Amino acid sequence: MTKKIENTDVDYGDMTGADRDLLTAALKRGATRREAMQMMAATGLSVAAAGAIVTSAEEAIAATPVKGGSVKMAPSLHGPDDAIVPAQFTSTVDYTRGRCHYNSLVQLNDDIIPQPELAQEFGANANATEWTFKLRKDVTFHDGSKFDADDVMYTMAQHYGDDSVSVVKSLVAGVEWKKVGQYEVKAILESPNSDLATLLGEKQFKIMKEGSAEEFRSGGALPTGTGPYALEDFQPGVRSKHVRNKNYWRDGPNFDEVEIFAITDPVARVNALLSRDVDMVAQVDPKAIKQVESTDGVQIKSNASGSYMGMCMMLDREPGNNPDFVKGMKLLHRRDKIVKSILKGQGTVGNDHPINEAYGADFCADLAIQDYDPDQAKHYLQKSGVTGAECVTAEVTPGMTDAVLMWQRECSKIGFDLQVKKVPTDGYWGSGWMQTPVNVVTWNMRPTATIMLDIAFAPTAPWNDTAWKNDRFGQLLTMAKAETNAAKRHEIQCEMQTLAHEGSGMIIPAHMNVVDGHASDIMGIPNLSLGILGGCEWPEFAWRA
Amino acid sequence: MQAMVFRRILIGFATLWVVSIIVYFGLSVLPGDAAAIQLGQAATEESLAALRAQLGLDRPAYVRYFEWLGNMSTGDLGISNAGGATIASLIGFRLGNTLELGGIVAVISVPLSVFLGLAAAMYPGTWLDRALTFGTMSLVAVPEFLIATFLVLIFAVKLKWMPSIAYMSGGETFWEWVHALAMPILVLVVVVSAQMIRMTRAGILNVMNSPYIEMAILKGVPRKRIILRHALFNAIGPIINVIALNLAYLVSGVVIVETIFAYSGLAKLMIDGVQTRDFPLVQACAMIFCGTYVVLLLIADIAAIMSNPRLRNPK
Amino acid sequence: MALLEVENLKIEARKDDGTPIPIVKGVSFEVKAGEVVALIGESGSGKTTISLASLAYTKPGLEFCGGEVRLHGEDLLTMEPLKQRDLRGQKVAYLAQSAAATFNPAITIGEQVTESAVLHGILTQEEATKRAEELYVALELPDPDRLGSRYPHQVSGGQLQRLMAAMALVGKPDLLVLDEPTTALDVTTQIEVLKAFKKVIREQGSAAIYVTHDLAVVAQIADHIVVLYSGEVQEQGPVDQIINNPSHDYTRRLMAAVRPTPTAGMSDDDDHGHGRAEAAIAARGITAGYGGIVDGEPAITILRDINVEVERGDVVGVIGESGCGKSTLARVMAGLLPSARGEIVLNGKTLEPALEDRDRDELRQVQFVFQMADTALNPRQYIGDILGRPVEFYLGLKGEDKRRRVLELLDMVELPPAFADRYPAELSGGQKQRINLARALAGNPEVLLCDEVTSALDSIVGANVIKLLTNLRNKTGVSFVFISHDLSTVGSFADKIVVLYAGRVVEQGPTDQVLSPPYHPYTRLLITSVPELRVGWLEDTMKTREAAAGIARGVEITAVGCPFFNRCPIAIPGTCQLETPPVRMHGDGHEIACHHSLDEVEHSEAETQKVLHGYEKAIVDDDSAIKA
Amino acid sequence: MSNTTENPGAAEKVVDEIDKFAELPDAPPKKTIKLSWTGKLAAAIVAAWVVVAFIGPWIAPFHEAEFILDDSFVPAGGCAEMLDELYDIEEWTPEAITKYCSDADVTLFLGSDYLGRDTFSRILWGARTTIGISFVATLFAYFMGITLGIGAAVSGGYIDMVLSRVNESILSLPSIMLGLIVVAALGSSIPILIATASVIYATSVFRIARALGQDIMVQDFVEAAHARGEGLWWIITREVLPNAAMPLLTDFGLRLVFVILFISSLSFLGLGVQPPTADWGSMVRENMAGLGYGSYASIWPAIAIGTLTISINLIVDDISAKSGGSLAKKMV
Repeated sequence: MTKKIENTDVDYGDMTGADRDLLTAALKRGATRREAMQMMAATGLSVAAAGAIVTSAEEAIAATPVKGGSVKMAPSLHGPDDAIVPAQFTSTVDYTRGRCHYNSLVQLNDDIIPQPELAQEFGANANATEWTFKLRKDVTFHDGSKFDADDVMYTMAQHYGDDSVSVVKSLVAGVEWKKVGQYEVKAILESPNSDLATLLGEKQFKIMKEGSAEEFRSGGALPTGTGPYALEDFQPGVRSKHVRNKNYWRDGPNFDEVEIFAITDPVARVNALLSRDVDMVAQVDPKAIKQVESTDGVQIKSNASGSYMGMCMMLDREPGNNPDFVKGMKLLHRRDKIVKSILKGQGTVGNDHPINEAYGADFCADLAIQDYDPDQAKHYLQKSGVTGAECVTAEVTPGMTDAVLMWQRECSKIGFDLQVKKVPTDGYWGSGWMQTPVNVVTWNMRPTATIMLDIAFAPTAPWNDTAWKNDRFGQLLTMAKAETNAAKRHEIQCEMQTLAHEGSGMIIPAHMNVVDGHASDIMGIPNLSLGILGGCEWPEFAWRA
Repeated sequence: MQAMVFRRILIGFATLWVVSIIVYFGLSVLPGDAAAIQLGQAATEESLAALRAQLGLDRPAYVRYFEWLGNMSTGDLGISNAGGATIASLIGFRLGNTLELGGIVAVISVPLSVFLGLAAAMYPGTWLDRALTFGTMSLVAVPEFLIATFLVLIFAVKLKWMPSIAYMSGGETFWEWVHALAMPILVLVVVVSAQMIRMTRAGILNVMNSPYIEMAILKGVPRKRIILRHALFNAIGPIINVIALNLAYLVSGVVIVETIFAYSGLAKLMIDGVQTRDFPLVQACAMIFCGTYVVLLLIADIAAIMSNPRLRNPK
Repeated sequence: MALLEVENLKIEARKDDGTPIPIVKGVSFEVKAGEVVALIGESGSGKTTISLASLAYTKPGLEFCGGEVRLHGEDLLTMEPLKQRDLRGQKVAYLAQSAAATFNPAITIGEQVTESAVLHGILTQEEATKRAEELYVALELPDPDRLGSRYPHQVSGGQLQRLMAAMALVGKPDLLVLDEPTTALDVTTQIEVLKAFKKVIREQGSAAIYVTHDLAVVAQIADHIVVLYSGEVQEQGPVDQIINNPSHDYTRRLMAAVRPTPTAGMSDDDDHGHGRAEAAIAARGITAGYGGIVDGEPAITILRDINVEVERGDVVGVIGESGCGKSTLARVMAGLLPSARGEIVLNGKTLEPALEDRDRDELRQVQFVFQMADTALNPRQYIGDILGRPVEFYLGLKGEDKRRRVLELLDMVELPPAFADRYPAELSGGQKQRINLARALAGNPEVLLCDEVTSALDSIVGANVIKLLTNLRNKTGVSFVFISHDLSTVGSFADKIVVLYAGRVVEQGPTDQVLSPPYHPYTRLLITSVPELRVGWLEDTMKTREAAAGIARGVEITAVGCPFFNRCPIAIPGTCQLETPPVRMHGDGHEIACHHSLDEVEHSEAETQKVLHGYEKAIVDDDSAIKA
Repeated sequence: MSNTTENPGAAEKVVDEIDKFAELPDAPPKKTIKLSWTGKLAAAIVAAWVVVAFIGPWIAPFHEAEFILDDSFVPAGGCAEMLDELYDIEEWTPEAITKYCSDADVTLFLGSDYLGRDTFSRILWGARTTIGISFVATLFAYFMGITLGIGAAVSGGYIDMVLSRVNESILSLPSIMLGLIVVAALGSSIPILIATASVIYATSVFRIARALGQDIMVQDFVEAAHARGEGLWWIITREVLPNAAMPLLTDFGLRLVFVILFISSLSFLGLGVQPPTADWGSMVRENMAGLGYGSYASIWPAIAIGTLTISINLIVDDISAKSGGSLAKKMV
């Protein structure tokens, strides 16, 4: 697919969008020129060509942001349940709006390393049981009031207590917050956690003004934040409009105005981008990628991420309690074809554990990819004595159903009867997932491999979605949380990933890229993989050329 | 006549009440409640229980139904289970949107369809009639979303004449507003008119068999007057009825158009409400839809009574 | 040159495969200015089709395929459509059979009456309205000033029929086409409508084509008669010649079917040997109506305190105008409408009021024959099934036995066995009525309740059905309750006549006695209204009857007093409208309900005659004035 | 029998004598249903689709769920050598098709869909699903609607009132909304789709059947049956239903079209027939993304829907809409 990108000075040559973004991401992450050149070579380019590309990419990144203009962004989902209190954020529209309106203590860069935001300095003690956050003193809320530790204490308190409706309650369950001074707070942990700062980069931990949640819930004004844009209009399920915060505590955002409104229908969303009625859209349907790529003035932004689709076989009941059945099923996935046909290349092959390259150093690259071997599968399935099963599926992520159907076809080729029962997504999480013997799941990427494994694979995790209870895995996880030595951590991670790959009932055929679309004149969208359009970090950093 | 109208109004209220029961208990059999849906994948038992308590979902369905019925009768629509906004605030804006879109479509399509329907009936069997008959039949027989998508591809994506979504930031001038809504208006006018043209034509032709039409021909009455004076006045009841049904559809049935054009209307809101198990919201929307239907048909009935001298002036 | 010349007119329908079916097969006749030409024939003779040709119009599905229709020498059939349109309503005007259907229910009468003249630019709206009001007066319509602003449903059928004449005449057409304009009316109403037509036609000096199947009517109004059969002219000539000296067989047959004037002695009054002692069915003190019943009084009372006995093997004729409750009486007897008070006795046994409560054998014994065979036979069942069902239902016959009985029934009503495999739509009106009768006879009933079974039929067909009924009565010994508004039919057939007026029996008794004086005033009105096949009858009758009874008034049902009060020429003000008249006996079983003694009634008749003679003179003067 | 009066006797004599003047039939024989040429064409199209619905899976080159090519939206004429041996073609230009597919084993007559399945095969398979579901749903809708509607018309009173109110209530709610609720509650399987569509459309049938029933119930032949002492069952099945059949049949055609469109609309919202089962409505929907760059993958099933529904409409129009037209043509 040859396509020249007109609106930038970068000549990427014959590169796919994914490669292009990988390169840019690598460079932004601080990869050396040599490393970047190696990456290029790996995609089959000559050294000379690669050199030229890397040079122009570097230049593009160095380009100075332009201030001004307005931008319209369309995520995929909204509704009357759109939240403005961060603890209740559940969707990308909430996250994006939150990024406009609030700040966090820390922000995550493209490599998922926590950086100072409202916390000027932060750090943990040696065994990672106590974290200290020193706050900025020059920050004001949109209403002009001063930001200090009380606001942090208030915000954190939202995640505790029986009546808390926070959706990330469990992530910070063992953490106690203490105000140390007007501009300093401490987090005291029950068990060590070297990733706490990274964790606080999650979108639900945005800081709001003391007392504003109660005021809002009792029918008062919207909660106030310190973010780059002030909220001008917010109508749940309709739109929100944000205008530049002139008193922002740092250099500040580039757009004068940001409008966010969801377009639920995927075709309509892409059409809106194509007709330039919006500047950015989240989650481009894989089917439509070709169409966007072949249209002038718009482009795809694809970031490799650790998000995955999975088929869960519950190990605590029939037929998942039969190891041969599980083994056989894992052998029936043409992972490369799922990536190519269903995800249209916008993804990476999965290896039945939730970690991939996107997690950086924690990924265990040595572990061989699960084979596609129908003969072996047939052998194991016959051995198991199981002749049929029913998979309850929902389109929890684009392509999920198609992947299950491909699985079904492979099963039928070797004479195994896999029934597929598709249910609507809205009731699925309560009635399908973790309830039925064989079901499907999708997880978004988490900030660290440890967090990801902790949420969905720990023996004690409430969301251990194949009921896989491995004590060794649990011990390793505790070790990993406390471990600060990178090499040792990698070793532990590798063992955990191997255990999950071999033992859990989870089939992860593929990880999905985050695939969004935007007008080609929108520059500077970060490459953080934790969510759409650079982990929803674009509002403060993107600009219109 | 008053008695007839009064009876119709009573029947309307009965219908509304039955709808409220059907919808309320229909929803209560759905898997997952508002809390479970809101928390989704992130649900734990404690967080579910907390949210349920906050939303008042821990009480039995019938208790909540009667509570709702009581509040409803005082005009209090309640509070959304999802997000916590008042239903009135959620609905108000969208109802306005829906009525704006429906209103402008009605203003265009009703006169247009009646005119074309009458024209087709006036010249039956001519090319005009055949073209209208076949054209409207084809439009009626093709899924709405296909018509919408085609028109978007042509007018928005290729020609870029009109926006592909009906999005308004607020503060538009009238023409900006019309421009922003051009696509949904176009699609709805096409869809709704096709139906109404057909029914107008059929309604007229239906009375064209009557001896009094033959008498009019034998009196040398010109065709225009036969249609407009002799036939239309007798067919007006069914025609108004079809118009009323289509107007009701414009309020409640345009979910596909709202989806395609990302237009914040009531139908889409109700769908979202079902998906988030937001019972008070769905209930309120259902009441509005049913109420619209009942009121429009009541108006159609009254119009039919008024247009019928037999009912208007009893012997 | 005649006003209208029809020459070798041919009209065809087309079958599905395109083969033509000739409907009118080369008809020629002419209408001179000021002349009334009657087209007479049965349904299917093409008479309406021919009459419409004079408006250059055919019913959909028919087409002109030969001949000429010239008005003032100009061929209408080849005229441009726009000129044809100008012709209609302006030069040629049409009066349809059923005014109730041909008046547009949504438009005021005034607008409809004046529409044509205004549209054709003959008159301005004011002139047209004025002329319409003049016509209302001429047609003796009530309340002419305000009639125009009323809607068709607000006036009676007879008035509508006259309004139709106003509608036709308002544009002063050269030619009027009247298509069976009185067929759907009661005899009493027919007279006044006929009279009005005749008067205005003469006044306006228009020529007219009068389409009908009723020779007696023709004799009153036409100058010239064209007899049609199957789209061909059988005979034509001046009215005297055709009436008094018919030369063609078919014409004679038409004449034979004309209802005779009801007179004493017209019925066959021999004893049929069935014994007269016991009543087969009797109605005792019946009060019935519609709506909820409170204390034996329905919300809307139709019948009040009716006592009628039908003796075994007898035919009891029930007559009266529409709305008098004749059909209701039959429905009460059949149990279709449970009575509010009183009882129905069958062979000495009191029946339950509602048929749901009667047992199958009781139902079998009383059979109801509906008026319209068209609607009374299920169009989706074979004749064999229509007849077979009651055979099976009542007699329990199945298979071959059932089939045999069905064929027997067909034979009984003089239809060929092959009809068992036909659908009702494939039968003619008379044949359908025979099937209707056969179905009622299927279960060997005791009593047949015949509701206006000949009213919807042409005169010839009707006469044949009556003949069939007579035969059946003799063969089967079934008792008949024969309901009709037509006294001559009843008189020729019934052993006993019951005259109903406004839900009460005003007179009943053996046919001969009822048809001979003393008459109840209402009976007299009915008798004199039956047209006679004689030129000049209409004028004669009008002279005698005009003062005798206010015939323009409709039937009004009253709770107290004599219901006929407002139409009765000998009403006693202060008594008749307040007190229920006593029943006076006159000989064997002849009852008359009247405040006058029977002598008074007879005497008053003589008186009226006298009064009438004076009136007659006035009419004659009036007529000569018009002629002058 | 002795006849003393003159006239009836005379009549009898004359009738006997003149046989040639038989009673004339009332009117020209009733016309049977006759289709115009458009109606005949439409009937042929409907018949063809019905045949396809029966034999589609056998004549289709591939299984509806077979992934033939890796490339989505391959234009008509694209090919695959063998199922798993795939070409790696960058763009399916006409040249590429000529080059690769001139002697290929397997040609995709109408191209591939968004997952690289054979559109042609899916249309053939989909005929069964689409027509089958709609037909069965309409049939059930008729069964329910007629039973309840005629039942209400015949029983009247309290039963009629309750049935009518409930019916009106369902009718007053948008059908998509009802479909959504039911499908959300019970999932989207074919039986549930059929049940949902039939309940929703039974409401309209109820109205029609009730009105027809009320009309027919006051007809004389029904009263005749009633007077004979027939039970309700006989009256409904033998007297009322056969006479309601024709208007109901024409309405059946229209209702079938509505059901097809309804199920397509549900598919549009992702609630209709579930993959991999091919259904025309879902096929239009799932391939819509291809429209933007000239793929016909969603046009073909749309044409299939259109030809079927328009044809049914044409037939219905041909049968019923003639009323009034003939007299109207006489207007000047």
